[in-house]
Amino acid sequence: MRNFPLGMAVFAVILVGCLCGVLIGGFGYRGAVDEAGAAYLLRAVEDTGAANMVSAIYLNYRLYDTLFELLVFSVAVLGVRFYLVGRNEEQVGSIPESQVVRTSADLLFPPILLLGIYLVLFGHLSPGGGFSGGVIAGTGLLLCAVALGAEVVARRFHEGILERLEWGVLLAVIILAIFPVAMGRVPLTDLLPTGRLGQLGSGGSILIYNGLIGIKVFIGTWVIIHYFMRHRGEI
Amino acid sequence: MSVALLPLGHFLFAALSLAWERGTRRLLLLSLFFDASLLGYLFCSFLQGETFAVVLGGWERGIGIELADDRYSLVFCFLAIFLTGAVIAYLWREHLRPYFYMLFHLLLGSVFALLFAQDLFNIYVIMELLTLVSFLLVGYERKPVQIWASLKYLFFASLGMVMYLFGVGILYYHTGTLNLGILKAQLIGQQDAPWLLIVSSLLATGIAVKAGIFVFSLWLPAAHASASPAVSALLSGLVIKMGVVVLFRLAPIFPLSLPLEVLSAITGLLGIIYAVYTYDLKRMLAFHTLSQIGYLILGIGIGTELAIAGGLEYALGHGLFKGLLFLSAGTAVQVTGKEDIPGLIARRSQIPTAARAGLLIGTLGIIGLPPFAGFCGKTLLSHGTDSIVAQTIPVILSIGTVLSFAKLLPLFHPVRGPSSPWSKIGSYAILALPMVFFLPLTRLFIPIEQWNESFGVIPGVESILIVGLGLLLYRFLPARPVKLPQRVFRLEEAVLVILSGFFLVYLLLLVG
Amino acid sequence: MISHVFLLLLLPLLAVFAITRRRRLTAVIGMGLFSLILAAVYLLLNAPDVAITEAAIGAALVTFLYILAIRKTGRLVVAGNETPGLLYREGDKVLGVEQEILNGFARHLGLELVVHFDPEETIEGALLQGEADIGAGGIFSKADERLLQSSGYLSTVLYGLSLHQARQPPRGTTRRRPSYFMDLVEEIKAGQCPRARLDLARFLSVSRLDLSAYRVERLPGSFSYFFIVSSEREELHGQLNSYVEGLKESGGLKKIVRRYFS
Amino acid sequence: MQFINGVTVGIVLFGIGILGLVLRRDLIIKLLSLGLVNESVILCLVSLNARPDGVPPIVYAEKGAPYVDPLPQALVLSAIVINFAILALALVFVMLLVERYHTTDSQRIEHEIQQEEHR
Repeated sequence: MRNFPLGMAVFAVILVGCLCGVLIGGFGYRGAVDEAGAAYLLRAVEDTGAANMVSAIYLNYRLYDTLFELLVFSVAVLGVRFYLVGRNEEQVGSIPESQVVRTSADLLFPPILLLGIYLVLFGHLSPGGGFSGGVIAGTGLLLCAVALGAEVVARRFHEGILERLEWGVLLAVIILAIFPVAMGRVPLTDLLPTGRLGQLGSGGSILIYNGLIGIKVFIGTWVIIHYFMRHRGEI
Repeated sequence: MSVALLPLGHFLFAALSLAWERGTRRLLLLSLFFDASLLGYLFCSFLQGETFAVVLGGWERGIGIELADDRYSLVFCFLAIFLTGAVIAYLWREHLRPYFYMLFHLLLGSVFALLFAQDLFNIYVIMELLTLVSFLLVGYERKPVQIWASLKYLFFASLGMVMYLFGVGILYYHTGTLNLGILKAQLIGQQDAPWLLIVSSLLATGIAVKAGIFVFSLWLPAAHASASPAVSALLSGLVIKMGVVVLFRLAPIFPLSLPLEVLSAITGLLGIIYAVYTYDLKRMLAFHTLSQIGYLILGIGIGTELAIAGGLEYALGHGLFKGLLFLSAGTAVQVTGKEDIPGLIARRSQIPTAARAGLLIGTLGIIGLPPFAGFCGKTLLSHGTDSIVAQTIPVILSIGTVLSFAKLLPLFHPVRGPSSPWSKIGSYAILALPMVFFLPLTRLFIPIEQWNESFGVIPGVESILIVGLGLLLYRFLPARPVKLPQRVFRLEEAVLVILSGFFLVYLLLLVG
Repeated sequence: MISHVFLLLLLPLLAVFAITRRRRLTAVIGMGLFSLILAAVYLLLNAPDVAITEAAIGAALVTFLYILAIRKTGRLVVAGNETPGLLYREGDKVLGVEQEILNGFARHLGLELVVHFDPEETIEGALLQGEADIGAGGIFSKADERLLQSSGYLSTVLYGLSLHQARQPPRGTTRRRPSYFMDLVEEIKAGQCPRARLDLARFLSVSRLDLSAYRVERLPGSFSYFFIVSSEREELHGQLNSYVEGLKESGGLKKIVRRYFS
Repeated sequence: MQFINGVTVGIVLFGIGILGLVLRRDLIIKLLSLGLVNESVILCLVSLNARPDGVPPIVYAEKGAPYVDPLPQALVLSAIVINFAILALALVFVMLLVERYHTTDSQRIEHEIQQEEHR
């Protein structure tokens, strides 16, 4: 807070103080509302067949929002690639050359990947879902990259293929969303049967969406991390 | 149901244009054809009195996400298509990466989605996509100025959307729904609940940051002035309007009438003052975006049917002529290498004739001379209200606009310049033609009696008088450049200004 | 229940801690911790989905990204004020006595030297924030106690410069001292600088100007130029000191100085 | 209802974040503050209808207790991802600016850019 005009700082503090006061006062918060979300709670399981009602809303009732969210994520990945490619790249070997890090990364990577896959596959039955699973698996890959060197991992995951796969997945999600129109239904309708509650095959197309989003986010996370590592940050 | 295909189709094209790199331009044309035919179909059914409300996923209202049109959705869709067509023609000879085209598709898709969105959280998500896409478009050329401008844009837009989300949260806590239609029915009896005031000011502040209202959108001059001309045309003509459209959606539900009127006066006057004393052409146009937003939200604030029609029609007209102005100004700046108006005037013989014609038509439109687009909106607006104050604001704004565009007069001196390629001429024509023939088009929005009542000889004479008055004032304008405070556009100060704006809105709501 | 309230109260404290840090790395790690606690709060609020996502993104991925963005590898970053003879630019090249000393030092450590030219008053902040490793540029005094000074490498004297008719600056406009030396030179040239204190290297370059409007005097006392290092970097400080001493003893320093001030 | 709940803490965090955004000049810290502001709203949304006696909205949880409202949780998932996307891009832009101006001080970058425009 050096070199800052004192008057402005005081003004800022007063303004933000007022803001907090007005928000807390005007919120009218009186604890949780009874019956909140009853509209979904009563019927989500029957409608969608998913045990996890958050997943049911996220990937069925409000799938349209999720589609936008996925697009935002894709745009971010694309933007990172566009702005960092070809600029000031360096060949990163591994960051710390230490046996301990390497061994622990080797040990940690498989369980983390497994956790990610579990979260993706069982997102409709238990907490988790395509997004968190994909990110966790992608972060696992980061550990791998720290241990083996980013280039080694990058060679294994060839960039061109990844790029195509990523956009292929997005294409698949959008086509899946539009497809019901061909059957004369409203877009984003879930055409699959709901299945028996609690089984892997239940929840209609939530599992498919979770899987596709999981792959997409896994790749996207890795691409972002890889470009950040390759770019010689100078801050 | 086919409404949902507009955005979804564009997302499909976006994904395809990365997969098929060489065919991006063909895909863009194909998508425009697809849009135009779909819109034509929708328009025909609209004329037959159909409405297009659909709840995605086949659920009932309030459970799924609803898409519905109102009278202006389709018209704004047409505006989007016209602007896109012009921009495509403008960029026809340039080789851009597939990345750019993909952003283009996403921009269009989210614009279409927003025009039909009826769900508060859905609006939030779409707005974020729109922010991110325009953020990347502004910085496309990677100049440091652009990068800094778009980074500031991201900061403010993000802050605004956080406030919006806060408002949505409070609203959901008290009403338990996010659907605008259901909300409208639920809120009828509780217009002065204390939480509703907070919600309204939070929502209005959040959207105002994106809608180009002076106290809130302090990122706009830098971003729109530094982006490449095609991007500026799209942002100024289309993306800014999306904020206004959302305000238009919110205005009947929340008690926003008084704040919007006051804000329209503020943004109009401050925008004009800054524009008059700005001598950089693109920056001046950017300030004019801020000032002209005054008309739009004035119409929404007044709230009578005619005023809203006037405001939104002005939005259409503004989209057309601001797009035209940015495109032709971009050419002029590129050819001469000068950005300031005196420099451009000195080299006016180098500017292609078509670009100067575009600038001229755009200027005629923005100052509101009779047959052009600006005139229609302004006339309807002043017919839509009886209040003297609300009628004087547009007059002052119009005089100010003339005053600031009078700087460009020497540019239109009839000198023959070099000729332009056909693609550029076509791009100007796409925007100029509907602008010139705007008057008959307004018939579509208002009943015939009101149309006859509104447009006569008197408004025409009035607007010519206003132009004359503006030119007269320009004579007496001190020639010495005036330095206006630029500190408010810095990141830190602007955040504080936005917060103060929030309190202004809140106080106005308390008073009103 | 109690744990829930405790965690909630911890959040603002951690946030304030993180936001007020000077070193960015500390701030980033503070925010990572904040996210982790936030995830725990979500778990207690019966939102396991949100908790998992927050832990995966907010605590892990975002923190990684920040660290990747702010890391420095293989560089010795010097924040320096431009000083003629000691540290200055010619086109893209950085030259000067200090540049040669520091370049040698960087090579001695196996690093690459990067010089950022900063105005005088921001150098100390850059060091404290960890933006730069060494502060340089004709420094002969330091104000902040959180900084360490290296042993001096060259002795110098100070000259005071003041206008003969001390014109008071117009009211209301408090003149700040120009940040860059070049601005100061412009001011002196225009006869607008009421008073200035210049060291030998700067004075030598100013003395070529017409100084008839000024009263020039040599200030008492003896000074020497040194580098400054953040007090958190004691190891670097020690290495720098021993390198400078070594250079002095071997006579290499004299050669360098002679090349620039003959 | 007690005074210390997720909503009030969230609002306080919101204030802290905005103060950081305004008063700190380092762009990285500004980004951290922006992240804090975003997190604060998410905390508010999640704790809106959270009840200590409730259970997570998953059918396997033991019956008897009321489920927590699942809708805000689903919304928040989108918001978290969007914030991450914005953060990644903003970091990239900060990195590009730093490469050019060698500083993360927002006011100095502003100053340098104005200087460049005058030239």
